[in-house]
Parts: sequence; C-alpha cells; structure tokens
Amino acid sequence: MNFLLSEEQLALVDSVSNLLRDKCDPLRVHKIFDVPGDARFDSELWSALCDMGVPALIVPENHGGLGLELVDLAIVAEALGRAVAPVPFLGHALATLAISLAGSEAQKAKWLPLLASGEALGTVALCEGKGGWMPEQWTLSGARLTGSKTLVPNAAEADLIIVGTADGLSLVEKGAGFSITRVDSADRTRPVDTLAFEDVAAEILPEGKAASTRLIDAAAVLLAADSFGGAEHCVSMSVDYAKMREQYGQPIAAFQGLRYQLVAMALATEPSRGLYWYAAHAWDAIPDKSSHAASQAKAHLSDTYLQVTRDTVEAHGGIGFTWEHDTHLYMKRAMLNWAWLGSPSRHRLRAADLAGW
Amino acid sequence: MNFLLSEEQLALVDSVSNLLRDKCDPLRVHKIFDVPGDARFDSELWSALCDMGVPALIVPENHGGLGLELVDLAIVAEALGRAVAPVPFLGHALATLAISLAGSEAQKAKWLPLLASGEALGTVALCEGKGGWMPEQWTLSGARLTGSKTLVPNAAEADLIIVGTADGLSLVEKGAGFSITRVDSADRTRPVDTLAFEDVAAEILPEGKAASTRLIDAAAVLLAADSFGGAEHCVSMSVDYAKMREQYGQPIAAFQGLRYQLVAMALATEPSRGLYWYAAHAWDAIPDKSSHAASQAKAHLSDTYLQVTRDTVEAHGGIGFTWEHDTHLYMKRAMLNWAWLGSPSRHRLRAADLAGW
Amino acid sequence: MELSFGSEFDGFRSEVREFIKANWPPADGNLKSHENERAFVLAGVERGYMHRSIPKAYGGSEQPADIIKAEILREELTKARAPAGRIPGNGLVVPVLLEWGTEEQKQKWIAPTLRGDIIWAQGFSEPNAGSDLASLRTKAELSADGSKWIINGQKIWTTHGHKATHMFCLVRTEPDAPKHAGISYLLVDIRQPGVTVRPLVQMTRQKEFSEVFFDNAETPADMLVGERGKGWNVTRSTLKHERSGIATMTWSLSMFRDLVKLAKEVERDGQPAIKHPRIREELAAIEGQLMSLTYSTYRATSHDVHGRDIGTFQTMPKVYMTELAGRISKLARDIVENDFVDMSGERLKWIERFMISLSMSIAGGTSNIQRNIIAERSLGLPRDKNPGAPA
Amino acid sequence: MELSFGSEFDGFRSEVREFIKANWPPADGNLKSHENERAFVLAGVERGYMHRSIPKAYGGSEQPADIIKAEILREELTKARAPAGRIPGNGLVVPVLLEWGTEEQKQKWIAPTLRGDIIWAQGFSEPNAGSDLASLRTKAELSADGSKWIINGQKIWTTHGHKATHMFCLVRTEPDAPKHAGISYLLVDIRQPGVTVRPLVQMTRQKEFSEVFFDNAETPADMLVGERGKGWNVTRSTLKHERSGIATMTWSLSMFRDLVKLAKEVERDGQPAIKHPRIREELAAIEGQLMSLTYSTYRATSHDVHGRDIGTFQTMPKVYMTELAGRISKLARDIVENDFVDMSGERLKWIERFMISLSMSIAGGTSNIQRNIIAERSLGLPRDKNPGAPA
Repeated sequence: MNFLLSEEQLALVDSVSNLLRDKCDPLRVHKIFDVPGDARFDSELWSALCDMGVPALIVPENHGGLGLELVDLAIVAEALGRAVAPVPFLGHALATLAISLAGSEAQKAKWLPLLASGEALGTVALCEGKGGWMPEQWTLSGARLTGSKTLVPNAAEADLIIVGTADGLSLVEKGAGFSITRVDSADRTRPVDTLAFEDVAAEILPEGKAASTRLIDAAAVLLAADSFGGAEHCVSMSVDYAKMREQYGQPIAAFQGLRYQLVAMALATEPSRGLYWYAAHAWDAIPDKSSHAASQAKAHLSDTYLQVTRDTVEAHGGIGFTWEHDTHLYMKRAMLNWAWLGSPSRHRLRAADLAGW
Repeated sequence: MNFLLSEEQLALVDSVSNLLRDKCDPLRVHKIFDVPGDARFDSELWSALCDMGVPALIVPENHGGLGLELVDLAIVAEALGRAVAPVPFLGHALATLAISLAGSEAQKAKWLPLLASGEALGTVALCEGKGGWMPEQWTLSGARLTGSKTLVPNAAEADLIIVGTADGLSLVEKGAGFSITRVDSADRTRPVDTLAFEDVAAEILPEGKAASTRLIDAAAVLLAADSFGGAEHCVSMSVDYAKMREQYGQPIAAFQGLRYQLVAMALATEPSRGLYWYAAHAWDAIPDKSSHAASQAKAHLSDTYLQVTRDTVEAHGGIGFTWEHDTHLYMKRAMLNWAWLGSPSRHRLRAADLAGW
Repeated sequence: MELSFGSEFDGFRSEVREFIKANWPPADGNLKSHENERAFVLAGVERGYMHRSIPKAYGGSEQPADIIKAEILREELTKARAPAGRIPGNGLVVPVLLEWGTEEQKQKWIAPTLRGDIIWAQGFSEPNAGSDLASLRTKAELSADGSKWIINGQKIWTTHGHKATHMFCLVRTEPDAPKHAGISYLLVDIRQPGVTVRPLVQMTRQKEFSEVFFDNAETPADMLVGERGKGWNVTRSTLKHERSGIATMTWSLSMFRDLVKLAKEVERDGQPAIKHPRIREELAAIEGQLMSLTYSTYRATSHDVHGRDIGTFQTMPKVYMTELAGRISKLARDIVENDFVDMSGERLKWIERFMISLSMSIAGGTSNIQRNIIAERSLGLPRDKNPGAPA
Repeated sequence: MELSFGSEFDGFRSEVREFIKANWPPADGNLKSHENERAFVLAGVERGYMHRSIPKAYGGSEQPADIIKAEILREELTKARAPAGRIPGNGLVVPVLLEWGTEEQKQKWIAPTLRGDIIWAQGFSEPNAGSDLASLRTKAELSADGSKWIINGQKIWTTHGHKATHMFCLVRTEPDAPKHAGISYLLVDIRQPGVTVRPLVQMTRQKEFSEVFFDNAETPADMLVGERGKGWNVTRSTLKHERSGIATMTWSLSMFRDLVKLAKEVERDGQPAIKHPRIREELAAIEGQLMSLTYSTYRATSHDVHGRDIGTFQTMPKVYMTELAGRISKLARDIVENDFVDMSGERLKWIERFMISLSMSIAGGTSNIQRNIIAERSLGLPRDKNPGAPA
C-alpha cells in the first residue's frame, strides 16, 4: 500500500507553500480584502504561481503542460486554501481541465499553452439561478448563448469562460458581448460575478457532454482540498492562540474546557484529509467511484470547514470577531466553499443516489 | 402571570416524593428489574399510591375522584419518572382518562370509582404493528374485535383495557378471551404486552372518536413528564458522582472538561421543564394548542432523556455501564419513553403539520 | 397555573396604549428627533411609565417594582416602536450612581442621563483583560494638586464609543495593590483631546464596539464613584442590571418567526423549503427548544413575581439562547443556499445572524464563562481553580 | 498514490488462501474444538503466518515485521472465520514477557500461551483506580521465607476473567514507596482457593468483564516480571500493543454496512427507510465521516510502512470511531422505532450496539483520557495539571 504523497508531490507542496509564505502573508490578503469595489486578485502572487507552473500542472505535456494528475492540483489547492490566497485558481484550473477533457485538437492547441503559462486567464460559468449547479439543470444552448449564469469566479478578469450548457460545455471569449455584474460576495479572496448572455457567440467543446460530470467532480475535489487547508490552518491558529493568550495568570491552553473544544476542532478536521485525498485519487484512478467520492468530499469538508471557522471565533473570543483578525477571511472563504457547486445537503443526496441507495 | 405550581400541587408532589423515597429506593427497583420472567410491578408501592389517591386525581368528583387536572397528573408522573417507579401508572391513568372523556354515564358509574380507588387496574392498547400509534391508523372495529395491538402496558395484570379502534375507543374486560404475550422489553419497570384479539367482546365508548386525540395528547404529556423526572435525576446523579469520585487525588468535578459535559446535560434538561408544564397546561386550558404542545413535549423530552442517560454512562465511566448501577434503569425507561407513542421524529412532523407549516 | 398576566392588568395595559396613542408618533412625524424622544420620555415619566425604579428627586418616576407592569410597558412600547427612554450604556451607570454616588453626583448626572442628554460608554475590557477583567492596566493618577485624575491606557469592546459623550470605566489607581484591589470606578468626558475613539469593525462590517485610547486624558477628582480602590465592588452591582429573561426570549422568538417565514418563502425542489422533511423536522426540533426556553422563562418570571426561588434555570438562558441562535442561523443557511454568500442580497440579515450568533457567545462573558457560572451556581460544583475562557 | 497492496503481495495472498483452504474448516468440522484450533495455529506458525513477531525459540514463527502481510493474513483469516491464534489477554502478556521476562519465564510461559493452553486475564483497574491506575491498592507481600507472594485486594474490569486460567496484574509491593513506584507486575494462577472471580453483568446483559477478589492468594516468588517496584514501566510496554488501525476501521465499516442494509429493509411510510430524506442524508453524512476514517487510516498505514511520521491523526481513531459508533447506533434507533425496546426482537443487535457504543468510550481509557492525549501529543498543548476523567 502506498497511499501517500510522492517525493515530487511533497516538493511541489513545499515550493508552493514557501512562495505563499513570502508573497501571501495575512496582511497582504487583508489589503486585497479591504478594497471591496474592485476586489479582483493578487496579480503579483498569481503570476508567481504561474511562473512556478501551477496552472500547467494538469495540462498535457504535448500542450506545454506537466501532464500531472488531479491529486497534484488538489494538494496545491490545499496550500492555497491554507493561505486564503486571493488568486483566480479555482476558475482557471477548471477551465483548463474542461478544455483538456472536452476540447477539439484545435481548441486545445489554441488555448492550453496560454492557460498553462497563465498568459490567458480562464474560468467556468456553471450555476443557473440560485441552485442550478448540475449539468442536467443547465439550459443555455447552441452556438449563440442566451440566458444567465451565477457565481462565476473572476469572470470580469477572465479571457475565456467555459459555460455549462444543455449541449455540455461551450467556450466564450472575453468581450463576446455578455454583461458582467460583480457580486458583493462575502469571500473577497475569490470574487464572483453574475453573467447575462444575450445571443452571445460560443464554441461548443466536442466532448463537453461527457466531460461535464468529470468537471463537476474535479471542482468538488478542489473545493474539498481548499477547505481542508483552511480548516487545518484555523485549528493551528486557535491552538497557537491558546498557548500564547494569558488570562487568570496562565495560558488559556491550561483550561481543559477549551482544550476539549480545540480537540473537537482537530478531530473534525485532521481525519478528513484522507477523504479529499481519496476523492482526488478516485478521480485519477478509480472512475466508477469518482463522482460519489467527490460529492462526499465536497459535502464533508466544506461543512467541516465552515463549522471550524465558527469554533475558531469562539476560541479567540472578541478579537476573532473583528474585521482586522484573520478568522473572518477563513470563515468567508468557507462560506463560498460551502455554497459554491451546491450545499453539502445537495452533495450528500447526490452521493446517496450514486451509492444506489 | 402565575405560571407555577399551587401550594396544593407542591404538597401533592411532596407527599408522592416522600412515599417514593420510602417505598421505591433503587435497590427495590433493581429487585423488580432482576426477575425478567414475571416482571410485573411493585404492588405494594402501587397500592400505597392508590391509598394516596394518585389514580383518583383526574377522576371527576361525582365518580369518587378528586377532579383535578392533567397538570396534577403530570407532576406526579415526573416524580414517578425520577424514581423509575415500577408501577402501572401510565396505562391506568390513560384508561381512566379515556373513560371519563368518552364513557357513557353507565360506563363511568361502573368503572371510574373502581379505577379511582385502584380496586381495578386499567390500561390502553393503542399501537398496531410497528408504528401504528395514531387514531387514523387503528383498524380494529365493531362490538367484537379482531386484530392485534402492540406495546400494551401491563395488559397481563389489567382488569380492563381501552382499545383504540376505527370507531374510536372500546372497552375490553379481563378474560374476554384475547391472548397476551409479554414482550422481553428493555424497560422492566413498565412491562408491555402484545395482544391478539379474535372476535372478542368489546363495549364501544360513545365519545371515543372525539376523545382519542385527547387521549394521545395526554399520553404524550405524561411521557414527557416522566422523561423530565428521569433526566433531572440522571443529571444530579452525575453531578453527585463527580463531587464524590476521586481520581488523581481530587474529585473529578475539578476537571473542567467533565464540568462542561455536566453543564451540557443540565442545559439540555432543566429548560425543558417549562415545555412539559406548558403542554400539560395547554391540555387543560388551551385546547387549540394542546396537540401541538403535547407532540413537541413528547419529542423534545423523550429525545433529551435518552441522550442524557447516555451522557450519564460516560459521566460515571465503567460502573455506569453495569447492570448493578442505576443508570441502565433510567436508560431503558428512556428507551420506552422514546419509542412508545411514536418516535420524536414522528411527533415533530405531527407538530409541524399542526403548526400549519 | 395561569399564563396570561391576569385581568387585573388589563386596565393598566389599555391606559398605556392610550398614552402611547396620544403621544407617539410625534405630531411632526419626525421619529428620529432627540427632542421628540425626550418629550415622549418625559411624558412617560410623568405617568410613571418610565424610569420607574428611579427616585423622583433624580428625574425618575419612583414606582414600586412590578415585573408584570414593566413587561406590559416593554411590549406596548416595542409594538408602537416608541422610545422607552432606555439607552444601553445609561442603563448600566444610573443604578451604580444610585447605589454608590455622592449626593452631588446623583444631582449632577442622573437626570440628564435619563433625558438622554448624556450618552455613556462602558469602559471595562482591555486587550489583556477580557474574561479576566481584574488584570486591567489602564491607570489613573491623581494630579499633584489632587484636583484631577490623569488617565493613560486603552479600553476595548467599548459599546457605543462613537455615539457616547462620556464613559464610565474601571482604572487602576493603586498600582501597588493586588489585582482586584487597586481598581477604581471613574466617570470621564470622552469628548476631549486626550481621548481617541477608534471604531472596531466586525466581520459583519458593522461597527458596534470601539477601542478607546487614553493619552493623559483628564477628569475632575470628584468623578470617582465609590471609594478609591473599591471600583471592583462598584462594578459587581452594575453587572446585576441586565435585560429581563422575557426580552431575551422575545428576541429568539422573533428570530424563529423570521426563520419559519423564510422556510415558507424559499423554494426547494419545486416546493416551499418548509415541506422538505429534513428542514421541516429540524425546524420543529428548534421550536421544541424555543418552547422550552419560552415557558421556562415564564415559569422563572412567575417565580420572581411570587418571590420563589427560580432554581438552576437562572444561570442558563444566555448560553441556551446562544446555542439556539447558532442552530437557527445554520438552518437558515441551509435554506438560502447560494444567497448565503451575497452580502448585498435579500438574505443579508441571515448572513449577519450567522455571524452575530457567535458574538453573542462572546459579548458580556463568553459561553465558557457562562458554563463556569452554571457549574458553580446551578450544579453546585466546587469552585474552579481554572475558571478560564478565551475572550 | 496507490490504494491496493500492490501486485507483489498477490502471490502471498494466494498462498495464504491455499493454506487456509487446506486446513480450515477442520476435517471433523468441529469449529469449536480447542484441539482443532491449536492444530491450525501450529500449522500457521509452521508456515510463518502466525505469531510472526515471536522468536522460534518460544514457539513463534519469527518473521520480519510486515504490516501488509499481517493485514492480508487478518483479512483472509477473518473471511474464512479461521482462528488467528490471537487471544486478547494473551496478546498483551507475551510482548511483556519478551521484553521483561527472565529466560526461565519466557521458556515456561510463552509457548503454552501461544498455543492457547493458558488463557490470561488482565488485572489492572480497581474500584478506585480507573483512569488513575497509579492509585491502585491491591497489595502483595513476600512470605517470610521469601518463596511466594501473598496477594490481597480487588481488581475490576478484568477481561475474560471467567475463561482465564491465569492473570497478569499490577500490585503494590512497596507500600511505603510513592504512587507510581512501589507497583510490581505479577503473574498469578487464578484457579486457586484464594481467588474469587465474579462476572460483572453489563446493561446489555452480557458478561464481558469480571471482578476478581484476592484473599491471601499466592503466587511463587519467581512470578514477578521485571524488577520489584518497576511494574509501572513494564505496563507502559503492554499498552503499546493494541489492534491495528485497519482492524478498528474494518469494524466500523461492517457496522455501517449493517446500517445501510437495515435502512433498506425497514419500511417507513410505505417505502424503504433509506428513501426518507432525513435518514438518507444522515446516512450519507455518516458515510462521509467513515470514509474520512478509512482513508486516513490507509494513509497512516502507508506512512507506517514507509517509515514516515503519521502526524496528528495517530491519536485520533479511537475517539473518532467511538463518536461515529454513537451516531450510527442513533440512526439505527431512528429506523427501527418500536423494535428499539424489544430485547428478544430481530433488532437486538442494534439495541446492544446503542449501548456498547458507550462502553467503547470507556474501555481502555475513557474518551476524556483520549482527548487529553490528543491535546498533548497531537496539538502540543502544555501538559494538563488536571488530566482527569470519570472512569
């Protein structure tokens, strides 16, 4: 049995984590967070990640990528989640994946190199209305799209958008004449937009019908990984605070009541690592388990993450409730992970259906 | 505002509690509990309760009773629950209530004095199959009953049985030729039987149709009251143990982790007192709220009671898991309170329907 | 057993209604004007409806304590959205002045406070003195000529810091005395150069609290309330005066009513969310807890009215409601789904409640402090050597 | 990343299967006979399948440690319901004898123990020494001629007390030495007049544990393992040897499989309970936790195999599984409804599990003790001055 990260994977995580330590300290994230109007992303950090090859990870080698697997992308997502990194990773990675899964040779040749290098920024437009996240709920169709999409990550900054449609997946380029409204979203580290299409030119991706479920599952895995990283950081943040904060003449870590609350947070978080690992591995290697595992991972980890951020506020007391403190960055990121792609409840019921219950 | 017990009610509770302290100490309950085969009830205790007038409480004065209200019966039920008293109170009180609510003058004249004095023992047969607790699910009918009833309290010892039927309620006397099978029930303080009727003579209670819902609601209130008494006892039993039990050279009550667990038990229990009080009061005085309140009380209190008994085992460690310890008497009583009349889930959905949601 | 207030109070209630009808909303329809509020409150005092516990001599209406009348007034004033003459900080300082103030202090401060001409901020917590208040460091030194106090230090979680004109605060006046001793209770005009008020933004974007910095701020020597170094006892009495259980409970009830409304409004799988079995059952379970809180509160109030001991419930409402608010806001989250992230959307209120349900577990003694109190006062567990909590 | 054991083990697995096929069930079909078990285990030792960590000299098969092979053996033997030569108490004493025993003790005791000719009970806990084992009081005094120990006192929670022939126990031999010192590790034949074994009935009606009373019981002087007064260190090593994470996890998996089966069998409102949205969703939520436990256990095992640090997960499976078992048995209760009270009914197993899920949180260190361990070892919190727990 060999259910662990390879030397290469450990090295990858290290280099990304080191980069984030240098270029993505909390102060910097707070700065991005504090400019609501044009909250976009940290372009310096993003280009550094591109130089490091992050967007190229899952691009096939013959298209200028590294030809790695979803697991590799997921462990990077975990690192980004741990740092609540304000970068357009989620949409970009999924758009890239969509094209490599479903694009024509021409589409791949045109876009994958640009996406791998980061010269072009991609995103995905999946949801319709308040909860239409799943392919069977997608109504836009044809070579000219009319309709709207909600909670689209960084659409305003994207050069191309992969749109989930009744035909499967379609590609729309920047400036194709759709309107973009930025949502005043809780999570300003990953802004989202509402898109309105009216007779907008779109290229259908030939394999889109088959690929859309794979895309959904990959999205679920990446959200789960991001959630794990964030939750784990919240636990250690709370533990560190308990060791440092003194009341009644001793570190509050001495109070068994609080100790058990911290233990409960750790018990909720640490074991879920194996679940997201498995979901990523299943996507790469166990196709018939992939959707079920992905929905279980998204449900369990986004649920856990949000709860852990609540516990983190309580573990910090008043300071944890302030805008200046890091906790709310994590809580709001957890809120998007919770809602985006559908609530845990939706994914648990999807998993139940897939289990044949 | 006057939402409290009258002097008379406090006196009633006192006298019942004192009697139980004398005649129903745990050792005695354990003795009853340890003879599975013919687990019946503590007849000495029961006749003492009868002498005290407990069965007469809700019997109208003109039929040899005290003409009191359900609240009075409920606070007695709380005391009996606190002592896990092995007496046929539940079935007897409900049978008595059924006749005073639905019986003909003749039926009242014949039975109520006997039930009030305890000369005759009554019980109720409500459930059909595994979950047919509600009047609309009752199928037996007519002047001669055929079919079966489950989880009937102390049927083997009863002189008359009020049977829930498609006609409402019917009265069957001992020896009318139905078969009785005692269930190997977890709760041996209140044994239950399965009854099989085959063409058995029964007297229909004229007002039974209207009264059956009132009967169900009263049953829910009495179970809620019993649950409160039991849960409250479990909390104080756990608190006392924590003060007395020493480990690491000090009472375990000094361990904040355990303290918070005890606090959680108390927080679950104490506030629910008002809910069962209200349900009893609503049955007496606020008819249009009565069913809703009764189901809420049964659901919340029986659910809480069972959880608190689990917490009590943990608060006691190994000893709390043994047959010799009191805890299992309470857990098993809680199990019957949980299942009898339908699970909390059933009653929450009933309450939701009644709320017009 | 009787849940209604009883007919003997019907008369009182209708009087109150008439009074409100006659005086609110004000003739000019301006609900925000301080003048209008003030006039209404003064009229209320005239009638013995407001500031009932305060002697006439200091601008109160000096009425015998009557929980029921107080509750009826609260209900009617709330219903009519009329001012109750209650300003949070002020409600905390007046009882202290009555109990500990000199005659001069009472004369000088109580009446204008009741009129709302002065607004008080509470200055207790400090960055390193949260639940462990006694470790506060802000110090006040008497000037050489003994005429005034010179104050230096920092306060945090100051309520209404931005609206307030004055602050009542705890400061260390006897640096050498042990922890609890050496603390004094001072009144300070915070509209002065030596005082900087910095609003604290919360994760909800709201600004409920402030940080207040004292840099050689001054206050006259006679602004000391109670004895020098005895401020700790003075506060103890402050903390007694809190919202009644019924107000607390009403707050949860209205939050729950909103939740039911939400569950009926929002569609899920082609029907109202309230029809979804899991949501429906959870809603009913929450209602069960809420009914417990509600009727145990009525029970407690009744016991109060009749001078009976409330028993162990006394210490429980705050944590109980805090946990309930969390449960309510999580179910709301499950119902609104996508809207849960839209801070300008129609469900913003629920996003705020999701967060505020946490601040409830912090403000005025964290939930863990509350648990310590329950353990000691209600369960009678031996005093905790480690009473700790994060805040 | 690779979840399967890898093809290099396929050969080993098929060998094992052949071996089992050839030797179990026994020719005479008697699965209960000690002789048959013994013969099978001996054959297993021959093949290097059993008692792999024990030197050949003492009746083991002396194989290099290999978690994967061990796991494959566990899987195949379980599947075939074949004896694994593992007897709970015995598995705890043999490693101690290997580490601390004299050559004579090893020669005398290990082989018969492995063969199951001797069955060992563990005698650690006492009525007043639960989680705080070091406060045990059972004392052993050396007879005047120094030839034997005289033992007096009481043990509780003794596993297999009724089946056992011998006990390994902790006794106080140096009454004047401080708590942890003064304790010795003794072997005692419990089939003697001075020893009374009284089974402890559990709330489930099962008898898993016993109380054992020593009334001037005797054991030869050379039955002392390790140094006199050093019994504490000797135990430390015992406690290390526990079931592998995978075994734990498999146990939860099979409990969950039963739960799914139950939810499909039982009708609710005219359809299988598993179709009921609340039950369905809770079932999926439980599966999410279970998958977390499962794959984190595979991760941990892989790290073990490759000599990497498992990290904070190491201390967590026990509490995690305990809580999960509680959650599983509560959902089962919700499904069986009326059957939840019938101790002779078709759902008895679920009633027992409802209760046993609690004893799990007690046996071998209560959940609170586990939490203390997690706090210190995994979260690195400062050592707790109050490490307490009820048991």
